[in-house]
Amino acid sequence: MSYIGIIITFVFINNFILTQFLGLCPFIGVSKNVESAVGMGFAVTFVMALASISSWVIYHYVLVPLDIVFLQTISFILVIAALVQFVELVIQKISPALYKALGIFLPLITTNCAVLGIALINVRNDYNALESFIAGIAAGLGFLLAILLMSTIRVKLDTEWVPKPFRGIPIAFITGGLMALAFMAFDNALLKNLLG
Amino acid sequence: MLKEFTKGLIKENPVFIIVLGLCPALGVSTKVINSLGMGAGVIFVLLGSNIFVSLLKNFIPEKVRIPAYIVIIASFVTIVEMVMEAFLPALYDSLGVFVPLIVVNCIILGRAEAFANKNTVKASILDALGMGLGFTLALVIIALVREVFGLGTITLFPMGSFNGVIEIPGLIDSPVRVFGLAAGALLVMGLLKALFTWIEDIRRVKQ
Amino acid sequence: MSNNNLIIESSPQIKQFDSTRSVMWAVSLCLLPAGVWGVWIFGLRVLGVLIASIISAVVAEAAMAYLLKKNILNILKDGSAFLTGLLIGFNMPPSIPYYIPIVASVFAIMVVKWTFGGLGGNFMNPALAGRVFVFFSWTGPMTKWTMPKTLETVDAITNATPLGYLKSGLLEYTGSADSAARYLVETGYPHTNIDTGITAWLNTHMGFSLSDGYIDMFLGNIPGSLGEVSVVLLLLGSIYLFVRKIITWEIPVSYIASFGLLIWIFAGTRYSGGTYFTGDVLFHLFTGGLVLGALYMATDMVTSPTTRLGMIIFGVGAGVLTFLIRIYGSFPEGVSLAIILMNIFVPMIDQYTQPKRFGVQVKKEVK
Amino acid sequence: MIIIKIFYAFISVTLMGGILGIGLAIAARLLAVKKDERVADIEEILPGANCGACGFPGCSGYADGIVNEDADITLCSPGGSKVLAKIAELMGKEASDPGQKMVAQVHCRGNRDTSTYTYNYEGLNDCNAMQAMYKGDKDCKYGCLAGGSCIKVCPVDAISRDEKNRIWVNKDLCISCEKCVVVCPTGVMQMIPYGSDAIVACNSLDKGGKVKKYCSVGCIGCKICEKKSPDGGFVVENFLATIDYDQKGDRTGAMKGCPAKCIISAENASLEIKKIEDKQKVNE
Amino acid sequence: MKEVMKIGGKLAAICAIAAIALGVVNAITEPIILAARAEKLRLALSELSAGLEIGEFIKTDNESSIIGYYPLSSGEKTEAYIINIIGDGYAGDLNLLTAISNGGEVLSVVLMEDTETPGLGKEAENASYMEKFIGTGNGSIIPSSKSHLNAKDADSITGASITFIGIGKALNEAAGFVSQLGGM
Amino acid sequence: MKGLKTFNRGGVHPPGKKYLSENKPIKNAVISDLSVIAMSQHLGSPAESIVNPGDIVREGMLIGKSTGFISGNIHSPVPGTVKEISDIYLPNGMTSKAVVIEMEGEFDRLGKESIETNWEHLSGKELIEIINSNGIVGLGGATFPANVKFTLPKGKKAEYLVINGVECEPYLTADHRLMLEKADQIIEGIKIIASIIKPEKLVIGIEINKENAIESLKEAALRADLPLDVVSLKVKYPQGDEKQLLKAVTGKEVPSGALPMEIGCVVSNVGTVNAIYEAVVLGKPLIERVITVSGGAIKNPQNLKARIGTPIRSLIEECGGFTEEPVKVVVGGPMMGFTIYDLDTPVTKGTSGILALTSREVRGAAQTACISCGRCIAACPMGLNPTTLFKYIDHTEYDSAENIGLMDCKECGSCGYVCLARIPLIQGMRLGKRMLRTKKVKA
Ligand SMILES: Cc1cc2nc3c(=O)[nH]c(=O)nc-3n(C[C@H](O)[C@H](O)[C@H](O)COP(=O)(O)O)c2cc1C
Ligand SMILES: Cc1cc2nc3c(=O)[nH]c(=O)nc-3n(C[C@H](O)[C@H](O)[C@H](O)COP(=O)(O)O)c2cc1C
Ligand SMILES: Cc1cc2nc3c(=O)[nH]c(=O)nc-3n(C[C@H](O)[C@H](O)[C@H](O)COP(=O)(O)O)c2cc1C
Ligand SMILES: Cc1cc2nc3c(=O)[nH]c(=O)nc-3n(C[C@H](O)[C@H](O)[C@H](O)CO)c2cc1C
Ligand code: SF4
Ligand code: SF4
Ligand code: SF4
Ligand code: SF4
Ligand code: FES
Repeated sequence: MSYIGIIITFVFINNFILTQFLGLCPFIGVSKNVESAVGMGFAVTFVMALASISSWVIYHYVLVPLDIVFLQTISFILVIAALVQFVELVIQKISPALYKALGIFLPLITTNCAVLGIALINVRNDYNALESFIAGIAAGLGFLLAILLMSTIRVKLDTEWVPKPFRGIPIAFITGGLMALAFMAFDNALLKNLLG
Repeated sequence: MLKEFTKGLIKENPVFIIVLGLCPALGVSTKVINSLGMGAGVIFVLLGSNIFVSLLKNFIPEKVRIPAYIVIIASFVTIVEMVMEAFLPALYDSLGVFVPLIVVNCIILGRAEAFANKNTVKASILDALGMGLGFTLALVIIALVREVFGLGTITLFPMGSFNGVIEIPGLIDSPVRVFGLAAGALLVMGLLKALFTWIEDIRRVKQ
Repeated sequence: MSNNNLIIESSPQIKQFDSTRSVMWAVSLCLLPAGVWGVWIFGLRVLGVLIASIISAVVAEAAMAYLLKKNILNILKDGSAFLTGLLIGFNMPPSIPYYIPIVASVFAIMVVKWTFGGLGGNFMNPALAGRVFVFFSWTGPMTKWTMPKTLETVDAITNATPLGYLKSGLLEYTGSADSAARYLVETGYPHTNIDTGITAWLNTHMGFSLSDGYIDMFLGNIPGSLGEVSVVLLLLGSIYLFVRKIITWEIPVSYIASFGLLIWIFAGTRYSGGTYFTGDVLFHLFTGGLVLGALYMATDMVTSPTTRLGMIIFGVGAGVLTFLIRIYGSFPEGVSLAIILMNIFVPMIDQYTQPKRFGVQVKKEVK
Repeated sequence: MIIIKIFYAFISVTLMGGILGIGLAIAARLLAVKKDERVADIEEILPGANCGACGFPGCSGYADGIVNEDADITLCSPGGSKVLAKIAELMGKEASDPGQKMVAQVHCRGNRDTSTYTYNYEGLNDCNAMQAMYKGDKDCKYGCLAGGSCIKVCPVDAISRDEKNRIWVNKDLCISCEKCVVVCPTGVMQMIPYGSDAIVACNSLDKGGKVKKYCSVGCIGCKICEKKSPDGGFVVENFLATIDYDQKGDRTGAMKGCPAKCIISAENASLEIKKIEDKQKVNE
Repeated sequence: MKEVMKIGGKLAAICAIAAIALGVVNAITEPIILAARAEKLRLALSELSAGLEIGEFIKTDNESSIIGYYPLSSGEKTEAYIINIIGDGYAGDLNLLTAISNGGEVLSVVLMEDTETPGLGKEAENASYMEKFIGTGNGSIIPSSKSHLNAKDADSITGASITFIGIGKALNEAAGFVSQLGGM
Repeated sequence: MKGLKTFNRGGVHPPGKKYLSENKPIKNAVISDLSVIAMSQHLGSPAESIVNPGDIVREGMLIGKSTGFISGNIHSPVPGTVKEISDIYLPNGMTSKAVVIEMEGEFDRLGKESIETNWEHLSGKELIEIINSNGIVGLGGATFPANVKFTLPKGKKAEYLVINGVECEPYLTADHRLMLEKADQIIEGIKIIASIIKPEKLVIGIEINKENAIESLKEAALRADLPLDVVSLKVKYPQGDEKQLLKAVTGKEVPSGALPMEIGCVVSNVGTVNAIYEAVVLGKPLIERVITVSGGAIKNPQNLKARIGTPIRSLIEECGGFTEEPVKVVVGGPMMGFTIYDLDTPVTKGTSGILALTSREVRGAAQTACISCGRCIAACPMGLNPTTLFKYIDHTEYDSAENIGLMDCKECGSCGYVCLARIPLIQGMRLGKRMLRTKKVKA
């Protein structure tokens, strides 16, 4: 698939949140205001790109040659977790401002399905290094898009009289559900036809 | 002691109250049987990781706490994965990518961090069982709604002459298919959560 | 001394004519002719569909008002539930089983509208969300069409809307037709005599070179959702709304213009031998729910942006998405999905299109 | 064959673990950044689920928020009450002693049935807005305007309205934040001790005769309460009775004797609140 | 530095134990998994082959959607081929195995893997679904559009025509491929 | 009508209804026996009454003394005895102390020839003092003490003196009549102000629906040889607001939160100019003003010159009373005015009109939730987002409202006029500002 195809797929068609159910916890948890949502979105994008690349390297240079593919989960997550922690430390040291904007989201992301998800999906789809990287970025951007939209809607809802039992998390889910309903407009055929 | 067990079922239900572990909760809850399978996997992993984390809590250095926990968790997940693929291939197929993703299920690391590394092995076991069952319970509730409306069936384990599928008359012919899709999952979750909040509110007022 | 009957109220002491209530009923009224047309050409059953969707919407509204302890009568009088029900009915195929519009209405009112606090709280168009919900649930019945009375049926397969018909056959087509309407003519899609007559008259006397079919589509002699087919009646109704300034030009014009432009540029390339800049714009404007959507549904104030620039962005976005879904997607129709997709963007659009404040030089960031 | 595979697995994963572990340890040492100790302490207390339920980016973000941004300490739902108690202890925010807890209560029972009104008010349901228009639509300019501003600001939903548009405070829910007292423009919302058995439900400083004209449940300053319950702490000044709650004497005499029935018992108030709350399972 | 080594060592130790444990479990489960997979394929093939002899799997190395094929022969003569081909479905790829005779007739089709919607496109996994294709080819057209079907069949795929078209196109391609093979 | 100047964003076009009274010449109103003179008739701190019950006062005598820099002097409109000092409600719903005077004795001015004094030798300072001592406040609505306005801050130079003859409020025709009947006096008044602040340019802005007033002022300026630029403006509410007027005539925007002086402009209402003329040339304090009594329920709408302190009831009676029961009695214009319930409320210096409105004119309707129609946003001349502001205020998030410009709202009423949902937007704005000012904030 072409790179554009990969991007469209992961941003719209297989949007991690709205169609794949990956990364829902931060999607619901960190979408109460726009700034946090954007911060989270960028942090996820960054980590996903990192995870895609590092897991690709491990898979193709360690696991496959040694025929120990069954260890992919453990080795991917180990490397991702360590890298994230490392990056966090680095950012915290070199740029407190960036840390405030991005870094504080990083530990959250280790436990985010989306990150391990992209690593595994890349392997399933047999992507090469560049494709993996682009898929990682695109999936992250898809997450960013969804969480940003969600946060703008939730900010609007702050000043609506949402019935009490629905306030907070329930209405966030329902909003997500309606967003997912609309995102069904994007399907595989659309992509195939568009890119010929 | 028993409280460690029961709290996870309702009062601190991981899905409905704490709102964690959503991805598998929504991703696999298209059929009741998938929920049960996922729940079993999670209970196993939770149990294993809670036991090991609480055993090793003094051994694991602070600086590599998270990687160490994750390695432990990932090992159990991989075991579940391999065993499930070998012995329950159909279930493995329908749970898809969510089995390896148990690793990052927020509940498990969350319990390791929040509970197991501070408590005894015994308490951790109870906590794991409670949380695991609470998770399973939530998944089954969601799956019941989604499967009944979305497919018009209730799928359980096949037993003897019973093929495991209960058909709901009326819905089986033209189910509300959206319930089975991503949108339906989120909507059902939102409505259920609102329902529970509402019940909780009434109970609070009644007291 | 004092006069107890005098009202004490904050300024302004006078108001303009319209109110929420009058606006809602006015829109309903303007939709009426198109609905009557639908009943006439698809048969009385269609009236049942409309009644089912309206009643269920109104009952759902009353139920929610009751549950949330609001004044039921006041809420029903504002007419928004009636309108939502009416529009849901408008978006149903004539042969739809009754339970489908009922589910759509109940979902629209209860979930899409009231979980967000009722009128004004929802971010997504209830009628369209309801329609999309049932469309994805019961795709079969939702894509099963009926030929209008005025059109002779050729055989079962042509029980398709012009759009669906075009989409299902166009890719294999290797004939010589150079526009969608000609393709229909060539492959034997039926037309009424009125159409043939008027087209011939236009072509000989007015110097047009139209192919058959447009007039049918414009008047509403085609299969489709029961309220969307009669473009002319929908336009007529909207004139009143434009004159009363109940709807403004921004959304419909930017929507239709951007959609038409894209169709003109790209739609031609979708069949073998087609080229750029040959798309059949009229065909795409007259078919499907575009006119209904652009005039009556994208303009729903609650779910569209509040500023002029925002509305234009919204309209263009909807136009682009409708184009993408219709021309490249797997569904023959794109209007409802395009509009609810844009609904999601509305809070963001609103945030970035705030008016320029008087006497404030640098635009401060709005939270 | 199998053994070799296990060996490879062993070697590679061990190496990975070792290298990453060492790397992290080195990095943590080289890149260490000082933190406010309380932040670290609270982080320790928090469950570490990093779920984001608090609205902050993860547990460390929330810990930082509590210490540096004065965030509400009740936001961690996974942590529950235990965590809350520990944080409260650490931050020095203690729950007040229930014995001396003060609660808000409305000192007015006037409504459409009992009082006369000056004009037809139309507009915002907000007491401060109503107050700005001839001090509200009641002829009594001291009473509750029933606009419900207090209901809006109460953080724990302790205040509700009955079908007669009277406002009641549920003293068990009230957390003594006094937000309602601050927002109330007429001053009828006042703090009284949690345990008080009676409330003078009137705030009017007008003369008895005038009060009688516009309100049938208003205090007319007749001093009967002072006489019937001499130890009850009743003081009538400016044509209005007030209670000195430090005096713990019996107040039933005054309650029974009050000709305007404007001294109501706390029990009655609680009953009324229960009535409302039973009905309104869902309020708006 | 010693401290650092200790930390690294501890993590390594945990990893080591985990790796060994996993290796052991894998040693037990892997053969089972592989056997199960092989069994599934064998079953499918034997059904498709209709008693003919199944030859070696030959991978095509080009970029086409045809992954590879098994020649089917009775005795010496290759009578048909089982083609493994990927079609475009509604929600993703359709992994198909189809047996096509030398003459281009579709003998049988099986949908091995797909991500279609339950109730719509997923119906194609049922054997009965493919009856519309079987026997077509060789002279008649292999249906790849609703207009190639009779009214009843057309009705039965309403709401799933994309899956249907995807399969139809793949089969046409496979048939074309077979005729190429035959021509070789 | 093309090419006329106006402001560029927002604004509304309520039905003008000026025909009801625009052709009625200004008439002196009957002076009532009892006058109630509020001590708070101007922006700023209330005046302090310097009379006691039983005191005898003369027409034009000082009875309330200015109490600060921004405050105003108040004079007795009638001769008589002080009956009591009481608390009354002002039309805007606030309370004020008031001096109640029972009329008796002889008028010093009424019916007597007034003597014109020459003012040209007076310095700016002296003129300002005359304005101050005669209690002149802005009659355009804001009742800002005029002496304060003309005291330019150090280092500031006035580029424009803009006279506000817009009278954009529907129904009101008081300024219109004044410009027709007192054009020469107004021109003289402008000269007085010009000699105080020495502006580079003199402009008067008048909406095109008062063509005869435009003509009359043009001629008067010619007669007096005053280089006054009479600018015709498109009819659009709220053009009379100084910020919009300045935008229309000078093209400049007064920065948010600042006064017109910031861009070198001084704005004064024609009524104020006339009052200044009377104070400086005739030595007459501000004890009467022109008031339009109009509205669908008034039998015979008129422009009355009434003494301050006259009960509104008496003015309505003078116009023939009600033809039908009004639903609202409004003090001021319909867009910014206040409703009253007590017809004995007295006239103050800020009372520009008294309207008795029928339900057909008011066009009330059931309030619903906001349907985000955006009409309020399009109507707001200040470029604010009234619906969002209101939602913040309704949810007690006053700080958020302040952040998006609550304090810029001048309560013009344009948004409330167009609101489909009949949301009391302006009341919300007022509440929000009050809460911010008193810092009673935050839930
Ligand atoms: C088909 C139709 C049905 C209507 N039904 C109602 C109704 O049930 N209640 C109502 O208030 N107005 C209804 N109206 C509108 C009224 O005639 C009137 O326009 C509206 O109530 C104006 O309300 P207002 O006077 O409060 O502005 C209906 C209008 C139409 C066209
Ligand atoms: C939720 C959903 C799932 C769908 N799944 C499939 C599918 O599995 N296979 C398919 O061919 N089309 C699928 N579709 C697409 C439409 O059913 C189909 O493209 C469209 O309605 C064409 O109508 P027709 O099949 O009646 O010609 C799906 C649509 C929706 C909304
Ligand atoms: C919404 C609004 C409308 C106004 N309309 C007028 C008007 O029509 N005529 C007028 O003279 N002043 C009007 N004003 C008052 C002017 O802003 C300004 O205060 C006045 O012209 C200054 O002159 P003054 O101090 O002499 O009254 C209006 C103010 C506001 C806020
Ligand atoms: C011009 C106009 C268009 C409307 N369009 C819709 C619509 O498409 N769907 C709908 O449910 N309600 C519509 N409404 C009614 C109303 O705005 C809607 O029910 C609200 O979204 C409910 O909060 C419309 C109202 C107006 C005035
Ligand atoms: S107690 Fe005060 S704030 Fe509450 S409703 Fe009464 S007047 Fe309003
Ligand atoms: S606002 Fe505060 S003081 Fe008032 S009732 Fe609520 S909790 Fe009690
Ligand atoms: S009242 Fe305020 S918010 Fe409304 S239009 Fe006028 S300036 Fe804008
Ligand atoms: S005019 Fe009224 S209904 Fe329209 S957006 Fe503004 S506040 Fe809402
Ligand atoms: S389970 Fe929490 S992000 Fe997926």
